[in-house]
Amino acid sequence: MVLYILNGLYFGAFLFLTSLGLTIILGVMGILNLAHGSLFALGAFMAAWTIGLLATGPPSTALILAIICSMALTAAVGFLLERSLIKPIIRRPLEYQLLITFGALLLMEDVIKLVWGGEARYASAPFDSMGRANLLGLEYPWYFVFVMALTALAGAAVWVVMARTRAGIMLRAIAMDRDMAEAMGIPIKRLSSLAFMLGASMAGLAGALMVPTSPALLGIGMEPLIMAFIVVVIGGMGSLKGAVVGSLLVGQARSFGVGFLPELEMPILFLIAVLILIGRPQGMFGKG
Amino acid sequence: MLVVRNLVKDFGKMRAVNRVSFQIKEGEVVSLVGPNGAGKTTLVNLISGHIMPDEGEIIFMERNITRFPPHKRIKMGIARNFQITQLFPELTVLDNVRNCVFSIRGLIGQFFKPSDNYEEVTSRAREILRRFHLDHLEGELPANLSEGDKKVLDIAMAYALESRLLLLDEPTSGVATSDKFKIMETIVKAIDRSKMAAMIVEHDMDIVFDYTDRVLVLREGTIMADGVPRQVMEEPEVRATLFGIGA
Amino acid sequence: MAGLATKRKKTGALVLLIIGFVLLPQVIPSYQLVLLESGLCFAILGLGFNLLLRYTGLLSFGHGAYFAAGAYAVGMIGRYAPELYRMEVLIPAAIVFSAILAAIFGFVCVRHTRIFFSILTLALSMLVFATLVKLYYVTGGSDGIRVGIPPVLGHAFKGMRRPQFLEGFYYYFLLGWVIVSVAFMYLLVRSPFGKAIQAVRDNEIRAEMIGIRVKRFRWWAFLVSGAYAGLAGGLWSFVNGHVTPELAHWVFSGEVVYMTLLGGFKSFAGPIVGAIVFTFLKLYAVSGTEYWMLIIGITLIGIVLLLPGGLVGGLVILLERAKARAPWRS
Amino acid sequence: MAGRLRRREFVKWTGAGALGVATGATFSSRAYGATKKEVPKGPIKIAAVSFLTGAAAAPFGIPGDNTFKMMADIYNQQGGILGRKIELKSYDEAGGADAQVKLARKLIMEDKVDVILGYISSGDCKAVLPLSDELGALIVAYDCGSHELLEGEKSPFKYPKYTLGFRSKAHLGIDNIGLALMIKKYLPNVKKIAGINPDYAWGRESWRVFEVAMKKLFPGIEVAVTLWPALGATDYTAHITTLMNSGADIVHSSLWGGDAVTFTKQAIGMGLFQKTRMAYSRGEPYPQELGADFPEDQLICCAGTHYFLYPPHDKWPLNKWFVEEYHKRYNKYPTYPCYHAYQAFAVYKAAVEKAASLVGGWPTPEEIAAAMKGLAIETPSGYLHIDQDHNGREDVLVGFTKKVEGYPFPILDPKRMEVFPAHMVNAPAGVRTEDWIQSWKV
Repeated sequence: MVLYILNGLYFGAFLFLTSLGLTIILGVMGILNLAHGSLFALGAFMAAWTIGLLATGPPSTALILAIICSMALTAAVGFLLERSLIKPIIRRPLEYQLLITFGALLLMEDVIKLVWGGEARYASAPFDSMGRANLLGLEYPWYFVFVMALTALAGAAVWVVMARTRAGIMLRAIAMDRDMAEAMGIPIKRLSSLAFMLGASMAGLAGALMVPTSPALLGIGMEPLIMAFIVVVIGGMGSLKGAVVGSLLVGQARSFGVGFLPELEMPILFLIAVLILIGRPQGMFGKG
Repeated sequence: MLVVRNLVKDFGKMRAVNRVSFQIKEGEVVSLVGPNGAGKTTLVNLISGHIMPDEGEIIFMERNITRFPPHKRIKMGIARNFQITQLFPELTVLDNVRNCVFSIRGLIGQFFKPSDNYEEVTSRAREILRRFHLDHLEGELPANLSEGDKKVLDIAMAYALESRLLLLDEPTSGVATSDKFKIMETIVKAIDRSKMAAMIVEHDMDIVFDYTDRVLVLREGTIMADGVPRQVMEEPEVRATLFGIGA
Repeated sequence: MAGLATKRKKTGALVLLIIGFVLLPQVIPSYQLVLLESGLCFAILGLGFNLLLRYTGLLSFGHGAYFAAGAYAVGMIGRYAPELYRMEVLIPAAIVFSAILAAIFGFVCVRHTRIFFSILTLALSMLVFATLVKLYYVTGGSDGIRVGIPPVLGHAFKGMRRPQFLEGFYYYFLLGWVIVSVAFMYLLVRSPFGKAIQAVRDNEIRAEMIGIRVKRFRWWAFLVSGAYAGLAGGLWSFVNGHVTPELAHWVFSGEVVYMTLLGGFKSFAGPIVGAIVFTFLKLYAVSGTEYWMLIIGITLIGIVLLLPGGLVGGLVILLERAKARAPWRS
Repeated sequence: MAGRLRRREFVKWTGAGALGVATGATFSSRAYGATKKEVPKGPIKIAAVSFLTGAAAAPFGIPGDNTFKMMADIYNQQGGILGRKIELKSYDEAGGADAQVKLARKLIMEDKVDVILGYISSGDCKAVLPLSDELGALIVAYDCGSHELLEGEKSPFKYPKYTLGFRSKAHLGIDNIGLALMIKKYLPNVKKIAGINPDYAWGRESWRVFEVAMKKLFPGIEVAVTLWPALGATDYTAHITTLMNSGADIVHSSLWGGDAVTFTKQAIGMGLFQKTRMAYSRGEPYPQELGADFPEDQLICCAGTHYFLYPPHDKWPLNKWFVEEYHKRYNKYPTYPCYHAYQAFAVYKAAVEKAASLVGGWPTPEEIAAAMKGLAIETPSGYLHIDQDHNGREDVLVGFTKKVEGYPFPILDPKRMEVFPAHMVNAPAGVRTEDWIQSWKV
């Protein structure tokens, strides 16, 4: 039982990191970024590549460096995306906004292929080397514990940024009412880029953390995107609290779903999402 | 024809309409006056069914329509315009009006014959446009109309619903004074006194005096006076409320 | 009179176009023809989709679900009721089945607009996708279902290979359906109902205040749109010969949006042009290079940024430029 | 000409008349220019379709594709087939069943290839093989396992299912029956089994055959749980925990490619192998993939007798040659996809030459198919026989992993290696595998 909860938390960690970016961008810019999964993939490939380069050294340092590189890269790419593609269409109708991120998704998939080739990239050294922890009589891989801890840390950091810093408060203001914020002279352009970079780097982190347990593949970003999407829908668009609660909920739902309803592990999540959408289209913590 | 009893509408803590009761008979043209935020538009919204009241009831043609959805009320003959003109920007002037005619004729759901092939409806729509002096603009999009014409079109659409009770929310606001009376003339001409009535939200006292038989004065959601304009306007309390002088 | 003249011109052009399509099989190779048939199916889908986007102002990001519904209606009948596996049963079944699904989903969706509507449609289609994938023993899971050549009015195409079927009878059968769908949609959007949903799109409040029942009309539009998608799916299943859950995946729905904007959703013909162009573009991108996503993605971004009117929109602009340069002609 | 014919055909149809066979002939001649009775000058166009990208590329697609290239090169050095040079083109199997249907249609109708040798995924095979008869082109499935691919709805069924569709190997029956027989022999007191299989044809059918066989061999055996992760899943923790709690003595898995690697790694990390024993129906490549980490004493099946150490090189030089040739070119030992690729290519070559010797000149697809039926050839892993149902028949090799000096990864313990002959693991033509197993007397 405890193991199921742990697995749920572990899976939830990835959900949280990916959905965080999605929800921030949705909240601040009102855009559903379909390319978000590709940022996850980018992080994964970058990390796999770095770890591969540092294969000779100690895995732990390789992992740390990989994480840093992935986050830096995805942040940079996020910045480029925002400036080159999102900014021009921010005032355009919905269909254009959704389509351009769709285009970005297709684009990035192939760019990744161009850079790193089509084959799967394994980089499991950190995971293999860490071994198992003994928590309250249960054997559980240290690496998974590490992932959860780091995620908690990242979540806390983002919360501090959003709640305590000026930038964060202004971001929340934009999320609440873009025009008002603009009228108040908040530098929307710069903050939008910031939000995008923040979200992107979180996706990159998630990708980097996944790589030691599962190879980096083409199209690896599709599942995280859909999962994050479900989380955002459940938690509420643009709500950090929603991202937390949503990912915890979905993580547990999947873990126990696999354990006790193996035939429905996927549909059940969408069912939850749809039911919540019907009742509260803005999600649990979203605003109308 | 219209009976309103103890109507109440709250927005959160703020009570916009407070136990309002009044009547309107066939052939009457009633004006509704009062300072901003007195609840005039809210009252129009309640009667037209745009919003539902918290308490009280609305009886129209001997039927309790308090909970009726808008489309039912419109069928029964309650039509309204909007203070800020509400048009269909991507449809031509003709279609703006024609939609109303289709709606009231119960043809709006027809999906096989192009609108243009409904001669009878189209000619009716044209006739209305003529009546409101918009016939020369029938092919235009609303965006290309002057403010005054937009206003008139908005009213023409309400009229096109062949209503028995016409609710006009500031039909002349934002229109050059010179046009105001032209608009009112057309409206009043359009109202067939034998079976129609109108309730007009208005700020301009001249219009209240010249065109309406009765005036309701609204303040903070309650009716403070009801009667013949000239007499009511004598009451100092009313003058105080409306013009902030005397008393 | 000028109006009448242009009208005559238009009808003339239309007749020529139809004749052209009828003669096409004689000129283009069978493989291109089969591709074109795919494109025509997507054209019907696009028409239905655009009824929501252009005329009702609702962006569905899950239209694949109804396309899949039509395609699977065919597949499932073939699998579980072979005795009913006849064209005259299958096509109506595809339409009805998807219409029912659209009726149910639509009932939920039309209560929302803007991005909420899009996300809800997306989630619902993914629910369909996940279900199709998971119910392996019922739906064949991710393997999908084969679709054979059905008999038509008792005439079985014995020993005929699919390309023959597709180049012969089926092409004209499909063409017939396309013409009917286009004609019906053309009438629909000009009918009182069509004007009404446009009114709803333009100004919900006013629409309600002239007695239009906003949600119900949206629902009807959704229903028709879904039925179109279903018809398209049914017709397409015979062209492809194989249906898979991918049809209900949001990526396919995204491609539908893409096709429509590629052609230009502001114009009636846009989705049709877009669908056909997209089909060829994609297949030749896919078979031409392993980096086809790059090509599709870049074209997509280009269209959105540089040609928001789509191909048809761009064409119109060009024509007007030409007219402007040669005033005596118009 | 064909155009006019088609017009007549159309007119005829609208006249609700029946269609003549003539059109059929004109069609095939139009589409394929299948020449009669003399060997054309141009090269033979062969399309090889395998996963070149994604999780299945490294362990399956690339080795298979390498082998196709290697054999094309070798055959061309020997002067091609009937003197015609072989023009081999590789295509990516990625994109799912639908994408593959589209690709195959293009290869046949537009590029007019002589034969498609391909497909690793059972889903793709099931989608594409029917195109053989639909489009009138020869398709040889080389690696996919679905046993329903060429079996009918119920026994006895009419065969062959497709005139022009073949599979140059045995289906997944041999792996899972082989595993069951192996368990019966070495672990006779198994009480509880569980399964984790990918959620599509391959996984579902693998489990079904294994389950039926186990229930037949171990009456009253208990199935603890069966899990169906999606193809390409990245997180198996929940599945692994479920398996660890299931108390199963043996966990059957047909996971393959990246999925098998990912699952095994996470399973090692979470300590699954301390709790139970895995039985991989297609495990042969993974010890090489995972290296020393791969746990010992796990059941591994080789999808036939395809193993770089079997048949023993002294007894079967062809395997020695194959292993060395492949290792020379690609500096890796051949895995079973390599053997499968060899089989497909060799079967096609042999069939063409046999047909040619019968009809004289270059044979039509139909004639090649007729020659391929009943063909028996030598392959690096022993004898291969293509039966009347167009499906290959092979022996199967099963073993336990063991760490041995001289190899950086566990190999199959030579002392506990079993080869079950074809007749013990393949159903005869016309009988469904499940029904055949049910008919055993135990």
